[in-house]
This record gives sequence, C-alpha cells and structure tokens, in this order.
Amino acid sequence: MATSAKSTDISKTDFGKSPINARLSAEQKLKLLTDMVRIRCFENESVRQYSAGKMGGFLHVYNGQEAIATGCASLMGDDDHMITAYRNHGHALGVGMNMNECMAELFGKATGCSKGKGGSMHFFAPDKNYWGGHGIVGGQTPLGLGLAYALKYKGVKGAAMCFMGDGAVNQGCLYESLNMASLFNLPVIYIIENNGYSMGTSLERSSAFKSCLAERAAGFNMEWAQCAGTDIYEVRASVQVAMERAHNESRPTMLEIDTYRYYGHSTADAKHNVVGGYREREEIDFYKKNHDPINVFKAKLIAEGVLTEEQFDTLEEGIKAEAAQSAVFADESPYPEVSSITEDVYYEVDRQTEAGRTGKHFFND
Amino acid sequence: MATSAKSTDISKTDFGKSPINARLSAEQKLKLLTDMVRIRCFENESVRQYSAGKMGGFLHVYNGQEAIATGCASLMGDDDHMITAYRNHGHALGVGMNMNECMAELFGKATGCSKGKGGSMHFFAPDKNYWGGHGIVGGQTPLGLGLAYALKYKGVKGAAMCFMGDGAVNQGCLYESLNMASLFNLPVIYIIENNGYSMGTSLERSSAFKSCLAERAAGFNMEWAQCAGTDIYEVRASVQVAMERAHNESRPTMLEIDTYRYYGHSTADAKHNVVGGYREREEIDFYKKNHDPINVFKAKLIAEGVLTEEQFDTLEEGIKAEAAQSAVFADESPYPEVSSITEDVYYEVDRQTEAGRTGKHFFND
Amino acid sequence: MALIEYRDALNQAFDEELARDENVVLMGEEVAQYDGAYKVTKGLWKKWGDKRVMDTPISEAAFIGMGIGASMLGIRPVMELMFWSFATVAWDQIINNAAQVRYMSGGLINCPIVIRGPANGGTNVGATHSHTHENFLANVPGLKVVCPATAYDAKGLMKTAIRDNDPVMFMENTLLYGEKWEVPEEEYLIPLGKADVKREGTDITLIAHGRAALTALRAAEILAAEHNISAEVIDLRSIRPLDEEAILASVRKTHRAVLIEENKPFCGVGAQISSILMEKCFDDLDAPVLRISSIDAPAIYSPELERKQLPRPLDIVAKVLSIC
Amino acid sequence: MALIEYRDALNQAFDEELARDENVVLMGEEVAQYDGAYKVTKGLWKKWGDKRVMDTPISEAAFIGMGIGASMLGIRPVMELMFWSFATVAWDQIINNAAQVRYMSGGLINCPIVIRGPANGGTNVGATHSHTHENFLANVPGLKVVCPATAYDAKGLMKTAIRDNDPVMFMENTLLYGEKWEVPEEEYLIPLGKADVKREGTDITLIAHGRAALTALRAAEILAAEHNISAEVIDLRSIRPLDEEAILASVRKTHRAVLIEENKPFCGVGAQISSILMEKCFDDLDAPVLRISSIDAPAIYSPELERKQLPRPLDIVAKVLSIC
Ligand SMILES: Cc1ncc(C[n+]2csc(CCOP(=O)(O)OP(=O)(O)O)c2C)c(N)n1
Ligand SMILES: Cc1ncc(C[n+]2csc(CCOP(=O)(O)OP(=O)(O)O)c2C)c(N)n1
Ligand SMILES: [Mg+2]
Ligand SMILES: [Mg+2]
Repeated sequence: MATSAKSTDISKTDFGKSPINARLSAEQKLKLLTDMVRIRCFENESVRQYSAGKMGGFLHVYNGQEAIATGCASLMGDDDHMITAYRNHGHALGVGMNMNECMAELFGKATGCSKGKGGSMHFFAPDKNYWGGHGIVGGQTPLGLGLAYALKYKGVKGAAMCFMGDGAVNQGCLYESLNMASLFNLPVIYIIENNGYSMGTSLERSSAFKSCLAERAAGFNMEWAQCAGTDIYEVRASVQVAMERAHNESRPTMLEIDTYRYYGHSTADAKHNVVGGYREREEIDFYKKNHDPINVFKAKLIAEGVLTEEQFDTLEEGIKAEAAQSAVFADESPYPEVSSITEDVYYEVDRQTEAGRTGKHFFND
Repeated sequence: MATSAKSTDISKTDFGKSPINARLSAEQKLKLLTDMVRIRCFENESVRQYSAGKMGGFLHVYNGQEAIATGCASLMGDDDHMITAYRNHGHALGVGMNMNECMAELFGKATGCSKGKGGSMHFFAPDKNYWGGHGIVGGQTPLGLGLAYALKYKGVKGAAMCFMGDGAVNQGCLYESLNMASLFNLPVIYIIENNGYSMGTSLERSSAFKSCLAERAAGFNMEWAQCAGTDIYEVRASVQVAMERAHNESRPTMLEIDTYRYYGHSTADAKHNVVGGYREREEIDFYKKNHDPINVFKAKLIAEGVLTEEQFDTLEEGIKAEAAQSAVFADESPYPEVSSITEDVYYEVDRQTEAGRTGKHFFND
Repeated sequence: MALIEYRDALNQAFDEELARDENVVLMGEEVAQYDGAYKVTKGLWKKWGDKRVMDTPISEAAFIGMGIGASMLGIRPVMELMFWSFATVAWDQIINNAAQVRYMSGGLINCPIVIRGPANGGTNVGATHSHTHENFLANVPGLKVVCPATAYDAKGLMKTAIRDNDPVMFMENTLLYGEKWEVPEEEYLIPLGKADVKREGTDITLIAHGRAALTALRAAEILAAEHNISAEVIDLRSIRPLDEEAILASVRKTHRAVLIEENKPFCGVGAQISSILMEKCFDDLDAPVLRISSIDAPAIYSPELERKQLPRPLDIVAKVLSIC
Repeated sequence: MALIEYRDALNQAFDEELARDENVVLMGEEVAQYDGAYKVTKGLWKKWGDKRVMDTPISEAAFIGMGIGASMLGIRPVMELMFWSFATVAWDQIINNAAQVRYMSGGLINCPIVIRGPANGGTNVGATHSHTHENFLANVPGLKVVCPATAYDAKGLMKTAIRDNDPVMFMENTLLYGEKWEVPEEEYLIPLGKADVKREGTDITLIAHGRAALTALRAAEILAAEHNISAEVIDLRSIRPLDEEAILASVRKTHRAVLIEENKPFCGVGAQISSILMEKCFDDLDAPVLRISSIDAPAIYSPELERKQLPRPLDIVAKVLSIC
C-alpha cells in the first residue's frame, strides 16, 4: 500500500466547523480526547498484562483507530445502539464501560463484564446499548440489522451502528443484510473500519472493488460514503449524516472509515513489523507520525485554546493510573466458580422457572 | 410489475446480424429452434406425467425461458462448462442429454441420469461439461467459481457458466464468489435468469437494486450487463461477449437476462395464475403472446426463409413423440434395487478399493 | 374436541400468540402474502398485516440473524425456515449467535427466538432437502429442540416455545401437516422437556420422536395384535430438554427398549438415549437396546426407495422380535 | 527417527503430496504469504509459489465451495479453515455439496477434497472459536472424518486423506501443533478406518480420539501406577470410517470401557460408540460403559476454568474406578 495516497491524508476541510462539532463545548471536546486516551492507555496496559501472562486466548488491540469508536459513541442518543467485531475494547470504553470490568474480563475473572465467560472478543453492555463484541468475522452484521429492525418495530427514532473490518466485507451475510436493510428501510449504519489489513493480508490482496469497499452498497440502492478516521471531527461529521438519515428517513448507510492499526492483528502476530513481514516498519511509523488520532486532536485542541500540553500530560497520567489500577483490580478479583461453567446457558434454568426445572438440560451424567 | 416496461421488450437491435449469429448455417439455426422445442415438449410431458402421479417431490419447469439455456449451451466449446440451480431441465437438454435419461430420473428409475437418486432438481452429465442441477438456492455459485478456477489451473481456455434465479441473488455466498472471481481473474460467467419472481415474491419485493440486479457486480469491479431473454440471437450475442472476456482475458462477468416462467414456481404452486394470487393471468398471457422465445424465433426463421410453418409442425410432432416415448421408457424402466441406497455414497467403497474395505463406513447395524 | 390438521394447530398457536403478545412477529420466505409454502401461516398476514407477519428475501443467514438481533432487544421472532434443511446456510447464526450470546455475555443477553419449519425426509425432494438436524442442534448447549408428532403436541409446544426465553428449534414435518388429530378449543400449553407416553405397555419400550413416534405406535399395534407383545411407546416430543425420567421409568418397567428415529444413525438421538440407558439402566436391561434409523445414505430421490429408507412399522417389529 | 512437531509432520505431508501430484493445491486464509496462522504451511508458498499455495479472502463458504467445484474437475484441493469453528459459515457447502454431490449424481461426480484445520477447545478463545464438529460431520454419509492425536498419525493420515477420492474432514488441534513425536524419514501412509491401540491392557478399554487419546494415555499410566489397573487405550484416529473391529475386540477382552472425547456430550462420538457396544457387546460387558466429555456448556473463556471444562486424566481415573 502506498503510504501517501490513502484518504487518511489529513483533509483540507475543517470538520471542526461542521454543526455537529461546532456546537461542542470545551468540556465535551476534552471528553472526546479523554475517551481516546482512555482507550489507548487501556490497550497499552492490556498488552503489558498479556505479556505478563495474565490472560489467555487472543488480544486484538485498537491502537490507532481510537477516533472511530470514540467519535461514533459520542453521537449516540438514548435510542442509538452499537455492535461490533472482536476488536471491541475501544467501542466498549467508548460507550462508557469502565476499565475494571473490561480488564477483569481479559483476566477471565468473575468480576469481568461477561463474568469471565467471553474474554477479549466478547465485551457487552446492553444497559449502554452496546451489544458486543463478536468473534466470527462478519457474524455480527445480521445482528446489527436485527437491532435496527427492533428499533423500527418499536417505533423509536434510533439507529444501530454495526462495525466491521475491511476483511469482514467478504463474508456473504453482509450482502444479504445490505439488501434487507435497503429493502425494508431499516435504520442501520454499517461502518467499515478499514485499517488496510485483515491479519496479514492487505486490502488489495483480499478485495476487488471500484473506488472503495463501501461503494459495494450502491448496488443495493443504499447510500454510502468514505471518510478518513484520523480527525475525530471528520468521523463525527461523516457519521452524523448517516445518523440523521437513519433517524429521519429510516434509511441505511454504508460508511467506510480509513484508519490504521499500530499493533499486529493480535498479540500473536509476529509478522506485522518485521523485515519480510506483511508491512514495512516505515509504514507504521508514517501513520503514527502523521495520522495519530490522539496527537491530531490534541494539536487541534491546543490550537483551539481548549487544552495546554501540561493539561494533557496530567490527563494522560491520570488515565494511565486508572488503567494500571484496573489491572490490580483484575488481578485481585476471584476466578469464577467451577459451578458457573453451566450457568448463563439457559435463561429458564438460571431463573429456575417451571420451564427451567422441567426435563434434563445438561448431559454430563 | 408493469407488463410493458421490462427489457424483455423486443429489442430494436437486430441481433441476427451479430457475428456470432450471422455465421450460423440454416442447419445450426434449426438446431437452436429444435433444442428450444425439445425443452418445451419435454417439460409439457413431464407436467403431464407429474399430474398422472408418476413422480414425487417437486417439478420446476422451464417453459418460457428456453432461449437462455439453449442459447448458452449453443456457445459452449470443449472447455466450456455449465452449472445451474434446480430449474435445470432446459440446461440438461441444452447440453445434449437425452430425454429418456431425464424422464427416467423424474420417475425415480434406475435408468435415470442420476440412477433415480437426484430427481428433478439434480440432473448431471459431467461428460457433457454439465455439473447440475442444485437444489439449495445459491449453493451452486461457489461451485461455478471452482469450475472456473480448475480451468484456469489447468491452463485451458474455457469458461464456466453459472446460472441462478432472481431470488438466488440474495444468498451471500454469491457475493463472496463475485469478489474472488474478480480478485483472482477467474473465467466465470454468472447468469441471472430473471423471471421476475422467486416463488410468490416479485423481484421488487425481494431485492433492492439500482438499474438491475447484475449491477451489483460493479461494486466488485466486475463487468456486468443486462439483456432480454426472448430472442435467442440476443442471448447468444450477449453471452458471447462474456465468453470472449472469459476466454481471452480470464475475467468474470455478471449477466442478467430478463425472462418469464409460464408455469408456477413448481407444480405445487397454486397461486401463480389465480385471482388473488401473486400475478395476474393477463401478465402471463402478455408474455406468452409477445415474448415467447419459440414463437419469436420461429417467426424469425420463417422470415429468414429457413423454415416453413409446415416444417415446424413436423418438427414439433416428432419432438412430442420423442417426449411421449421418453415417458414410456421411464415407465417401463426398473426402480433401483434397495441395495443401491447405499451405493454412490463413497467412491472408495463403490470401487472396493483398499480404502473402501478398511473400517466401517455405514452404521445401520 | 375438534379434529384439525397439524398445520392448522400450528396456525392457531401463532394466531393466539400474536394476539397475546405484541412483540411476537412471524417472518420467513413466503410466510405472509403466499400464506406459507405449506400454508402453515395461512390467513395470518391478512389478519395481522405487514408488521406482524413478514416476507423475507431468500437470505436465511441474514434473516435468522436479524431475528436473533431483534430478540436481543425484546422482540419475540418466530422465524420460518421453509425447510429446516436450509438451516445449513444460517448455521453460523444459529450455532454461534443464538446459542452462545447469552453465555458469552455472562447472562446479560437473552435470545427468545423460535426457529421453525419442516425437518423430514420422505417427500422425495432429494438429499439436500431432507435433513433432520435435531441431533446436531441438541448437541449445542444453549439451544432447545422440539419435534412434535401430532397436532395436539404441535400447538401446545409451539405456544410454550414462543413464550420460552431461550432459543427454541422447532421441527415440524411436511408429511404430518395434512394429518388430523383432536385439539381442544380451550387454550393449553405443553411444557418442553416432558415426554408423552403415547401407549402404555409392559414388555418393551419403544422410544421415538417426531413422525417416528407414529411409526412406533403402528408397530406397537402390530406387536399386540400379531405377536402378543405389549409395547410402551414414548414420544420424546422435546429432545433438549430431555425427559430422562420418563425414559428410565419405562425401561425399568419393561427391561427392553428399541429406539427409533428418522435421523441418520451415526451420533443420532438414538445413540444418546442408548448411552443413557447403558449408564443408568445397565442392570435393568434384559436385552441390548437396539436402534432403528433411516438407511445410512443421503436421502434418495426415488419415491419407491425413499419409502424404504425411512423406518417402517415392520422394521420395528422385526427388531423387537429379535430381542423379545 | 526424527522427533518433530505435529505441525511440521503436517507440513511434510503437504510438501510431499505437492511434489507427488501436480493437482494438489493448498488454499485458505493466510496459508501462503503468512505461512499459516499456526505456521502449519510454513515455507510452502515460498517453495511452491502462488499457483500451488494460495491465500483466500475471509469467505469460507465461497472458497470451500470453490474447492469443491474444482475437485469435481479433478483438482485435489487441501483447504484450510483457520479454525474448524469457522465451518459454520461454510456448512452448506460441506453438507450439501461436498457430501451429497456424488450421491445425487448417481456416482458421476467425485469430490476428492480435504478440508482441514484445528478443531479444539482449551485455548481460551471462547465459545465461537472452540467447536468440535466431528460428531456432526461423521453423521453425514458421504463425508469421512479424521482426528489425529500425534505427529506420526497426522502425517500418515494426511497423506492418505489427500490421496483419498472422497471428501475428508481433517481435524487438527492447536494444543498439539507444538508437541513432538517420532516420525520416520521414509514415506509412510496410515489408512483411514484403522484405530491404533496406543497402549495394551487387560482390565478396561479407554476409547478416545484426538487430544483426548493423549489424556487417556496419561490416565492409563496413573491407573497402572496407583491403582494396579491395566487399561488398554484405543485411539480411534478416524471417526468415519470407524474401526469397529478394534473396539469390539478390545472390549470383548477387557469387558469394561470408558469413552473419552472433548466434544459436548449430547449425541457425541461417545454416544455412538456406547450404542455400538450396547448392541454388540451386551453380554461381554461386566459394567456399564461410561462416557466423559467436556462439561456441557459453551466453551468458557476464563483460562482457569476452561482447563477444567475439558476431560482431565483424573476425571478418567475416577470414572474408571467407579466401575473397576
Ligand atoms: C468466519 C471467520 N473466519 C476467519 C476468522 C479468523 N479471523 C479473525 S479476525 C480476521 C481478520 C479480520 O480482518 P478485518 O475484518 O480487516 O478486521 P481487523 O482485524 O483489521 O480489525 C480473521 C481472518 C474468524 N474469526 N471468523
Ligand atoms: C437456501 C434455500 N432457501 C430456500 C429454498 C426454497 N426455494 C427453492 S426455489 C426458491 C425460489 C427461487 O427463486 P429464483 O431464484 O428466482 O429462481 P426461479 O425459481 O425463478 O427459477 C425458494 C425460496 C431453497 N431451495 N434453498
Ligand atoms: Mg482490517
Ligand atoms: Mg425467479
């Protein structure tokens, strides 16, 4: 991939002037920055803890993509919902989940958001309109459609944002979903977080497309757009268009947001930054230097007079401490009981309703 | 559906002048007509036999769509292949399967092309480059890709034509296949036989699209086109473009051919031509009157001086007799032996190879 | 009691539940305007309209997934698969989303969905259209699986399934849709996890589900009339949860059992029941528990042969005689 | 004999078969340039190039289907599923195309494909990534299912699977990829359908497959050392075809059996073996055949607990002691 030709290039447009951004208070702007930094620090801490052997399975971190989850979450009203794939820590923190429950989940502890049952790929917070966290590539795209369907069915003015990666666009159920979204006028927003790679495969090696992936939606008579994911103002302005379309016209949108991941696909990916790997170190450095969503927004806020370097340092220190503290919390939390293995399988059994007490539900003996 | 606005309207272009048609001998033209009539008569005979209780399961007939299978089959060279869905009798006869083996298959007889194991939806003739006959909607689309892949792998200059209905375009694996076809430069031709309905659902109620269904391929950077399926000259001219693209550039095409089915979805469909059903009788009559591929081509050949009414009648009589005779053949053929139920499951068992004789393959006792 | 068709019993269940709960919605291919491919939803679109009874494109993965997503937000979708065979294209949504989302979220999310449709061979529609997935689906913790054999059971179980807060896989049978049974006028529910002793007996227990339960009943009649053998017939009705108590009680009484199903044999439901009897009735058994399932090959099309591929009453009689 | 990793044994099998037959091709996500997510195909793209070793998009349904279609024309594709768990999105292609096309065509079409990848829990990747489908797939006539437990078996069975003219579902295990076993330098093949008596014994038969066979071996050691019980360990290796003779011969000798698998219990492989023993060894058994499988719930993430969800040597020992 040419490191210069991508639409992540800082845009000429000043999206800070878009109505949705222009009306932000200084406090709200700082909240956006804070949220991005919280994601960054949480992920850094989780990588540290992973290396220390504190968790199992996979760890897919969000570093570099923070403007997307944060920008999208910041637009959510009471009836707007979110669902995403396994690279989901940013979205979880974005909607307001706390670091303790997230870190504890990574540790597989009973205090985790999913009681240690889901792990890194499966954070959920239905009370915050956040529906996970899904490990099967593309598998969440029909679920997002279902959220939108339910909103419309109930007659509320809401939208369902459904995220996926650039590799996920090659799962067929996405196209079935696009057709139904368009045909049934459902208020779903499909957001492709295009970070240029699905594991070790570059966009060009996995997908055939015209101008971009989102344009595939055009064939389903659906509105689509592409924007850059560096500047959170741009993310918010672009997503807001889709939000209004969902709220006011109950029509779907497909939006592609160009971004970049600094780490490997997961902590197991040793080929992402080595000679002979699938991308050059210079490419990573280029993005960190020119497209870091936190640096870019920080600079904007300093230019806007909303923030000083010193304030930022203080802010960051506090968040680092919060992240470190979440690891302590996770470490000190208990593991789930062995008996919990067969809990949360059936609603009726968990509640010991009549239905839950009738017949045999488990078959180990 | 408006009965006048469809692209099945007889075209202004005279496709008889297209090089691929202009070079046809009188004999070859009569062969095209004969092949269409053979399909029509075979289907009429099979409906009759179905009503007489001679077969089980479903029967999906091809009446009204004959120009497509016939036109496509007529373009096939030694290295071109064909695969389709369950409405497959036309394609089977088109590639040269005989009526006896087809009718016997409908009767579930041992002399059927699939030994009575496949039934109406599953005709096959690998020796004629014909790969069926598939009952799961859309399930054949990755197989078609695989045929094209194999042709390219072997380095032969061939194409794989893969047919589907207008309802099948909403199965996700099609889009996965489009992406791979385009990405890997595979010589596959996806042909949508758009007869306006999937069972009782009109095109408009099942699909969201821009100008047509085939345009969805554009998003995968694939060439696409739409044409009418009334005039076999037009079908041949349109498919030939895709054939050449496959042969010369190893590039895929998606082609939508508008057509119409006269009968119901299957013989069990009682709602296709009744008041309160899903389409008006007038609509069916309109197509029969104005778009019948046999009548249209017959008229062309008469106008071209290649055929007379009398010759046509003789031709048709002969074919009707052939069809009637195939029913006699089928009727008189034996059922498969009960022991055959467990044959044709495993290659190695059937051949009693070392592998086929090692371990237990069947578990009834 | 009225004598009504299996399909109409289901239709009544839908109608009553649509009336009872505004969150119930029926979806699937041809279920609305076409009244259903097998007319199971006849008249419901006319009565309840587009919002409650909805046609979908031929996109099983996406519409089943849509139903699952909607159920997470409190809708109670009753999704038709025109054939359960077509679940193969929606397999991921069923196995990974419907079955696992409650668990992976530590119990935060429920999935009160019913997925239903016919699941049977015997109609000469070929191998791809004749799958019986109940053993596969009941293997998956998180799913419930129901296979009613009569109109009465179909209605009572369907109403319970719709009210259940877990995902219920409901397997009907095209060969039974047109058969009639007595069904009460007044409302009733049948719990999931309760087998039905469809015939009492003392010499041997025949255990079956779905249409095979009716085949077993016919075999029991022959056994009584011609062989003086009193067979008890247990219709499991629900595969998961399973009424293990009923199975054990009967076999502890008769000391013999034959297990009948229309599934393929390898790892079929009969295998599971046999292994339960092995473990829990070892000392009660006077003879080995035997199994009958469909002949172990893809479903053959040929009508003449497919009839023989599925278990027939005389196949059961022969097995019973071999151990009685 | 060289001591090599399970993954390298597979790698050798691919390399040798790529050399032997120009129609063999490896495909899947990240198998080529990335050397495979688990490095099973390491170096093969470099050696054999784009044509023989090919990366695919994340489109399991279409690429498995493409492999099936290609196999119909004589290509011999060896398709990697990065996890067998992802077969759920390709289920229709496997069940309806690979398994049925030979039958529905009356034997005109063959499908010499191998579908392979890891199929196991125990790596803390959660419920959606820990499926073991061998019981589902072996239920389907037309498919063959293989689950090797050692590097030696993996190599010998893979070479045979690639040469087999039927579709073979080949299930590996991420927990074993890095384990080492002795593997001969010279070429060898292991037939499908032959179990391996991995330890001889006289008091009880432990029957298992995949990684559970190794767990059974460890249990057998404990039983010998601490309880003076001589356990015979049968590793099925191939689930379909199944080496029924080996099972029966052993149980007729020991008169007792415990069946171990990492699958979920309901209709698992153990259920099938138990029902076979019920039917064919009823009079040989001195105690009920017992089963152990993973704890009947979706795979839990928590590393601490998942370790306990899968069968452990002491679980087997306890079961054995209950009947010995
Ligand atoms: C159906 C399925 N196939 C394969 C995988 C393995 N896998 C997990 S993530 C991934 C790459 C996805 O890339 P992308 O969609 O671009 O998301 P990103 O990781 O860049 O956020 C793959 C192949 C899976 N989880 N599910
Ligand atoms: C996956 C799947 N879903 C549903 C069906 C049932 N079904 C068979 S044909 C059909 C309609 C297909 O219509 P279309 O693709 O337009 O083809 P046509 O019948 O018009 O030739 C349906 C819903 C099926 N066979 N497979
Ligand atoms: Mg990506
Ligand atoms: Mg159609």
